[in-house]
Amino acid sequence: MPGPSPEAGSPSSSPRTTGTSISPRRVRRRGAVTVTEQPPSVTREGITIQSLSKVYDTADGGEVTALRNIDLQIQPGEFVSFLGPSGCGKSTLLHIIAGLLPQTAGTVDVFGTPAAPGRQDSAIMLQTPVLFPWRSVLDNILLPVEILGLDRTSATARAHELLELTHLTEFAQKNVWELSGGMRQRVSLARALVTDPALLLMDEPFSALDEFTRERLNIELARLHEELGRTTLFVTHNISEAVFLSDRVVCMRPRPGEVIDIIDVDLPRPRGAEHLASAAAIENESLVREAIAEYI
Amino acid sequence: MPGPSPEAGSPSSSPRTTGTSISPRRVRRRGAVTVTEQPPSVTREGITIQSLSKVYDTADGGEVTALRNIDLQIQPGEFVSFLGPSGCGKSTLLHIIAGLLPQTAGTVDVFGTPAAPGRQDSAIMLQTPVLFPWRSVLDNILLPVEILGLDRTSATARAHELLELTHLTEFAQKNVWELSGGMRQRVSLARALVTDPALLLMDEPFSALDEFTRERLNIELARLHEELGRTTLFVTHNISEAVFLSDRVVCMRPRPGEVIDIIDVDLPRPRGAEHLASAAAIENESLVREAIAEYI
Amino acid sequence: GSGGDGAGGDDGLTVMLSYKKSIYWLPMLIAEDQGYFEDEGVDVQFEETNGSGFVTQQLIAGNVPAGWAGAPDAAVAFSKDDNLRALMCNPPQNIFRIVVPDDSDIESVEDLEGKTLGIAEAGGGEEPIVNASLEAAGLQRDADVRILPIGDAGPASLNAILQGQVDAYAGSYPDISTLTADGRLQTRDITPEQYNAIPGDCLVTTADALEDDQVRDQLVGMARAWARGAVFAAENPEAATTIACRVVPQECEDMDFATTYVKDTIGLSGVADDADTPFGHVDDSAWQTTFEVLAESGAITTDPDAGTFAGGGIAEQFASDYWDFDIAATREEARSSDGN
Amino acid sequence: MSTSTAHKMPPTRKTTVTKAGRPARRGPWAKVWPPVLVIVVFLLLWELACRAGLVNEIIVPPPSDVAVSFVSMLDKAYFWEATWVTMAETIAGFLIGVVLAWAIGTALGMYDWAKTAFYPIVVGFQITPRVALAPLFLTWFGFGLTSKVVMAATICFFPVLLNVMVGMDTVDRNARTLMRSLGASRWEEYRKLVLPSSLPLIFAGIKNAITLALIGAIVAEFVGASRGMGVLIKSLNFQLDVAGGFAVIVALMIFGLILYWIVEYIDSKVVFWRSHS
Amino acid sequence: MSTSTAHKMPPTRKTTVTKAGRPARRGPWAKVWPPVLVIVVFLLLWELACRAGLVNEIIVPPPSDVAVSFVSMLDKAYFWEATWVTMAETIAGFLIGVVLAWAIGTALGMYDWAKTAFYPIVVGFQITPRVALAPLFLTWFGFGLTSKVVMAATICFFPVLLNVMVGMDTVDRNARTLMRSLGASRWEEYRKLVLPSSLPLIFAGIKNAITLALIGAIVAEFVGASRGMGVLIKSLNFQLDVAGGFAVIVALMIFGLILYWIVEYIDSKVVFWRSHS
Ligand SMILES: Nc1ncnc2c1ncn2[C@@H]1O[C@H](COP(=O)(O)OP(=O)(O)OP(=O)(O)O)[C@@H](O)[C@H]1O
Ligand SMILES: Nc1ncnc2c1ncn2[C@@H]1O[C@H](COP(=O)(O)OP(=O)(O)OP(=O)(O)O)[C@@H](O)[C@H]1O
Ligand SMILES: [Mg+2]
Ligand SMILES: [Mg+2]
Repeated sequence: MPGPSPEAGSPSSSPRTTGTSISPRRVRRRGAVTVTEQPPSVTREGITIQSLSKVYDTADGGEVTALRNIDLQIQPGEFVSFLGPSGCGKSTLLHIIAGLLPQTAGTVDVFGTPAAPGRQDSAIMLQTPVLFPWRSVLDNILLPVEILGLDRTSATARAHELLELTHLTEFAQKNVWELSGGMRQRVSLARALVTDPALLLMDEPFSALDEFTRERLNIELARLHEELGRTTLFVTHNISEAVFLSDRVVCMRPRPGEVIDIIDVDLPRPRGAEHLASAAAIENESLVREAIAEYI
Repeated sequence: MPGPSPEAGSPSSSPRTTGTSISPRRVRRRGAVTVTEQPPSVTREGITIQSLSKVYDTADGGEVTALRNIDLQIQPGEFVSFLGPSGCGKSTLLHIIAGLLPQTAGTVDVFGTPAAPGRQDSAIMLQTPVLFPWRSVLDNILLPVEILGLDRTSATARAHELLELTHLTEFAQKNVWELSGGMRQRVSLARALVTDPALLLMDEPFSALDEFTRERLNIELARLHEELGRTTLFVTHNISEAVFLSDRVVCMRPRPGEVIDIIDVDLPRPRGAEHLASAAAIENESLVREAIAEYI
Repeated sequence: GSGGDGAGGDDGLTVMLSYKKSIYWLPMLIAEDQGYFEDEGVDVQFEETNGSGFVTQQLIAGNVPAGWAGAPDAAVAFSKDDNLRALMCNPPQNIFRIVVPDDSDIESVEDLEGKTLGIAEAGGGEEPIVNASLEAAGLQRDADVRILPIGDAGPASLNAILQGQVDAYAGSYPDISTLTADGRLQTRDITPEQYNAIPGDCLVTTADALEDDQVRDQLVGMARAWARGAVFAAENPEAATTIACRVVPQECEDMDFATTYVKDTIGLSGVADDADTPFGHVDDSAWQTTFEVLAESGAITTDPDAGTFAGGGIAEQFASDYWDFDIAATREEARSSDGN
Repeated sequence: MSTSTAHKMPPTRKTTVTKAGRPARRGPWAKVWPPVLVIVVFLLLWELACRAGLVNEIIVPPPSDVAVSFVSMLDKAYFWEATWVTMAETIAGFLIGVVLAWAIGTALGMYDWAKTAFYPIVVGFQITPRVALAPLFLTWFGFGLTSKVVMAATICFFPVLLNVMVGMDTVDRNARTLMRSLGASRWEEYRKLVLPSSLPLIFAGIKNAITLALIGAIVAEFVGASRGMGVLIKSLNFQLDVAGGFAVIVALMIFGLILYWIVEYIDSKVVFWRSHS
Repeated sequence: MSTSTAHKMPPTRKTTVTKAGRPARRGPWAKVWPPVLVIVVFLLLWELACRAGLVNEIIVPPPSDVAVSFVSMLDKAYFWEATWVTMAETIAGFLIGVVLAWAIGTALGMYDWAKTAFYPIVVGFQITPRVALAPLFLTWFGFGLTSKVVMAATICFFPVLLNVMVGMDTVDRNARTLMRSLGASRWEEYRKLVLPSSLPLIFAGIKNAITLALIGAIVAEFVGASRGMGVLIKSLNFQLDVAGGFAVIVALMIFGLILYWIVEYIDSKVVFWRSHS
């Protein structure tokens, strides 16, 4: 496959500098393509979504427009959150970017190729954690490793690190039906992270977690992001989480699913616990809240 | 069945006065039985949990203590939230109170009878929304009505009210696989509410919802609670939500699951949007946060 | 319900057949078609089965008053229950044959040593005769001669014979007529002479049933009508064929086959050659042979008395009771019939 | 084409990934012509093999002969009578077997004591070759249609029973918990949860059953009957009318397929949520 | 007892609700004695019916006679030879049928074009009564074991095929999406998701298959064989040794049950997650 090398999203090409620029930029662009400084030819490096629409045929013969005319340009290494009310098409968008759903119109290019499932350099964490009951927790985490044919020994070490990160070390050999809801979600998170993907698509990864675990994992995720420079698309309902983690927050509204606003977050990187409830963060949060509230 | 009449949890017998008492009480009791003013004989009216333990046998022959020595007294009409890290036994506790899991030791009395499943006067909303794909959204909501043999016409009217409340009116006749994750959760919520149960057990009912929908539903739930005086046990990871809704917040810690603290919330009732980010609420929230943080 | 305890009376008579309605039962087909049973005032209900075993079991169980069963099966049944009685046989001669292809160098059963003998069915009526023939020839089953069930007449058995998978074949005469009908195969009969007397299917009832005059009268009436059918067929085979093909059209897809089948059936009935002996009559000695054959082949382990079963005057008396009709009139009727 | 141009296709292009790998609907003919094609090719090869003498004609007649026999048979009253008999046996046996299996399977799946006590007996009964019990059947059910109906019913009983039981086993645990929390009686739980969610499996059992019922009826006719398509096949074979025998078999296939597709159609209509569970 | 006292039981009492309605484990005997009891009662009633003359001995012999025959048969070499033959046919047919059904079912379930083109043919083949094709089988596979093995294999083929296909249909959609997102090839998706999640159904098919294989072998022996338990039953029936015939049937049941329980045991070990899915 002539796909991009895994380094496509490496820190060197990361535009994180935008986020860490000292002068706070608060450009609000309504439902428009994010114009970047780079010429169009370079867009091959990131994710380019153009006039994307998705219409579901419903069982009663009708149609539901889940996404309408989405234009979006995501730089490699960027962390972008998607916020919006339930049913506004966030999961649908992530599925389309992952190549798991066909769009109705428009194009989606990921690292220079049209969206397609099974990219070695990407991983998606679905909204409901799908775990296989015939596999132990550890083996569930190692599933992508087996399928991508990666080295199992080093992957196992990595899986154990992730188990520790998600506080599941003692559950490595347990059956999945012995886990609580939040634990399952964490296993699913570990599975998405185990292959070190350059593109990470996460659909409400922390919704079943308590505030403290969530905060800890947020901090870890920020750290990992800054270390590894993965392009990350992150669906969440938690505004502070979105602000804390993201370079940009995409706000959406439902029926039809449209981008109503894109907020550039002006928190410096690297981010740590001290940014969690910082004045800057709270200011950003209220900006986001405002943007969304306008449409509700 | 010689169970209590549905009026057992009616506002007249509600001790909500405790919550609305003017002098703020902040009695912190560590892992202890909540001693109430009422003599023990009256405990038949509420929920009495005594020395409750739950040990799961694991598949590898070991044991997991999910709950240890829980003592709790919940007054009829009280709104109690359960907070605690993932895996601390919240779902287990709710299942036991609903009579869906056998305890290993201790007793649970609900309105004067030992916990048992299928009480007409109670409803549980599980952590994962279980919807039947062969039923439309509306018919899923009406399932409890059918099983309890209630009047379908008036129940349908009620179901439509709930659909409106959960912003799902236009989805009444849709198939469940056409819903987003958050929509499914809302259907599950509507189903739990449709029979107007005196005891409501809810396991993270709003985890998949955006902040605005969540807030709106929180306000609605508070209003309904104040109108109908249902005894409500509410699992959540959201501290502000817990504070806003509850008379008391039970904080738990994991492995083994134990009650570490019970916080009386001193927000006045009736509660509305104005209490959401009020100083009093924030003060209460930090109390809860403190209580939990101590154990993490 | 059971097979019906139609012990005569107003309910009519239930009689079991060991084989489906077919040209094999030609006299019965004709009697039915020509209304002979009504003439005799018997209301008979024939129950078709697929094997003599079914018939003898039901007889012993007392579920039916009478039935037609192959002579070997009937004899075995008698060895289990000496209450059974055989009254007449259709046909009264051996229906089982051992044959070899015309060009085979096998001349007799003795020559089968080291060869393979195909039979129609394991546990079928030909087996006792095969066993006894081998025994008489001093051959041991399996050790000296391989016995291979290849089915009754049909593509598989024809192919097996033509391909030389078996060197000889034992089956009933309809099997042989079928296999030879289209001329691809010509056969030579090597059945030892002494077994020709073994009868085909016999009308078996119980001593108890015979005590009941009403049942006995019905049986006599049935036998008379049956015998009239046999006489009719022997007199006018063409009309008999027409009648048979009307009753069982599926056996007349190939008219050559049907004609041969009818011809062989009439030939075995013995009516054409000898009008003095009642149709269906079997000698005591024939029964003696039957029992011996069965004892030799191991199917009978006790020592039943053939005389009690089929002799002792019962069969004689029965024969004289039904063979009293106007044979000439029946023949005349047959001659003038075109079968329609 | 170079990779670089491949990556720069005009923005109006649509990806053509199909949902869950299912092909787009292409009208009813798309489902009809492939099997027809396969069958036609198969028949052609068969015909050629016969003409070339590769296949022994005594055993396998050429399809053209079978077709001729088949057409001429359609005129015969005995053919339609046999068809009627066999179909009546099959359908009656099928209905009885399925209803019994459903009822008993449900009872065994619902009550553990019933399963413990009776399941081994049911299996034992299934294991017992029905053909060997033919004398019993004859005694109990007479010589007519009934014994064949019983044979057909008993042979199609077990697959349905087994699938009914497995279906009850594979019901989602959370859904069961929900029903228990609502205080649903066993019967309500069965009707509103277990039955619908095991319908795909039950239908698999039923589809098995319709084919087995036909086989059972034919076997019963082979073992002992005077009427029906089994008897017809036997007597045509007996006359070495091989083409005729095959023609009846073809007729059997056609009628069997019709019954099968009826069941399949009902399945697809009833379990409308299948691909979304 | 009045309700008021019932509500005031001492606090040490434990509720005895069982998990998901399953009974507590009571040792292996709890699974053994109920069927044994049922069988014993059944045999007693049967014996009594025979003694009282309600059932005729020539059709149904009393169990005591069958037991005597059975015991005396255990000494006979011919009995063991027949058993060996039939079991060999059954097991060989079973294995061939299951493996083929699995392979073909998987192919049909995986490739829609294969299903469209070949499924009607498979159903048509299943519908065709194998007994009617016996002449074909005998010609192609000879008069020995092989033709019986083929008969057993073809009759146990379809239930497995059908359950394999339904199993593939009922795989969780989200899980499929996950596998697709990982870029699993069809084969990997099959091996790591579809196969395990359809195992409960496949095993139901296999359990069907083992019983049908035995039936198929016996039917084939009835139609034309020189050795095996079917032949033994037939020749004992010819001798009107009904008790002997039943003894062989009992032996068949026992061997069949053993095979069945082996499959069931493997099922329970392999699909350890069954009650938790
Ligand atoms: N069936 C089971 N077998 C064994 N252990 C179990 C089982 N169910 C739950 N547990 C264990 O019991 C503990 C409590 O689980 P529970 O589901 O009650 O947690 P929870 O508080 O609801 O967590 P979450 O917030 O993640 O939903 C966990 O450690 C879990 O691993
Ligand atoms: N298979 C489907 N068929 C028809 N409509 C669908 C289907 N899947 C989703 N939809 C509709 O598309 C819209 C967007 O759904 P989606 O799951 O993307 O929402 P979401 O933003 O992820 O919501 P949530 O936050 O609740 O998960 C919804 O209105 C939903 O009803
Ligand atoms: Mg979603
Ligand atoms: Mg939980």
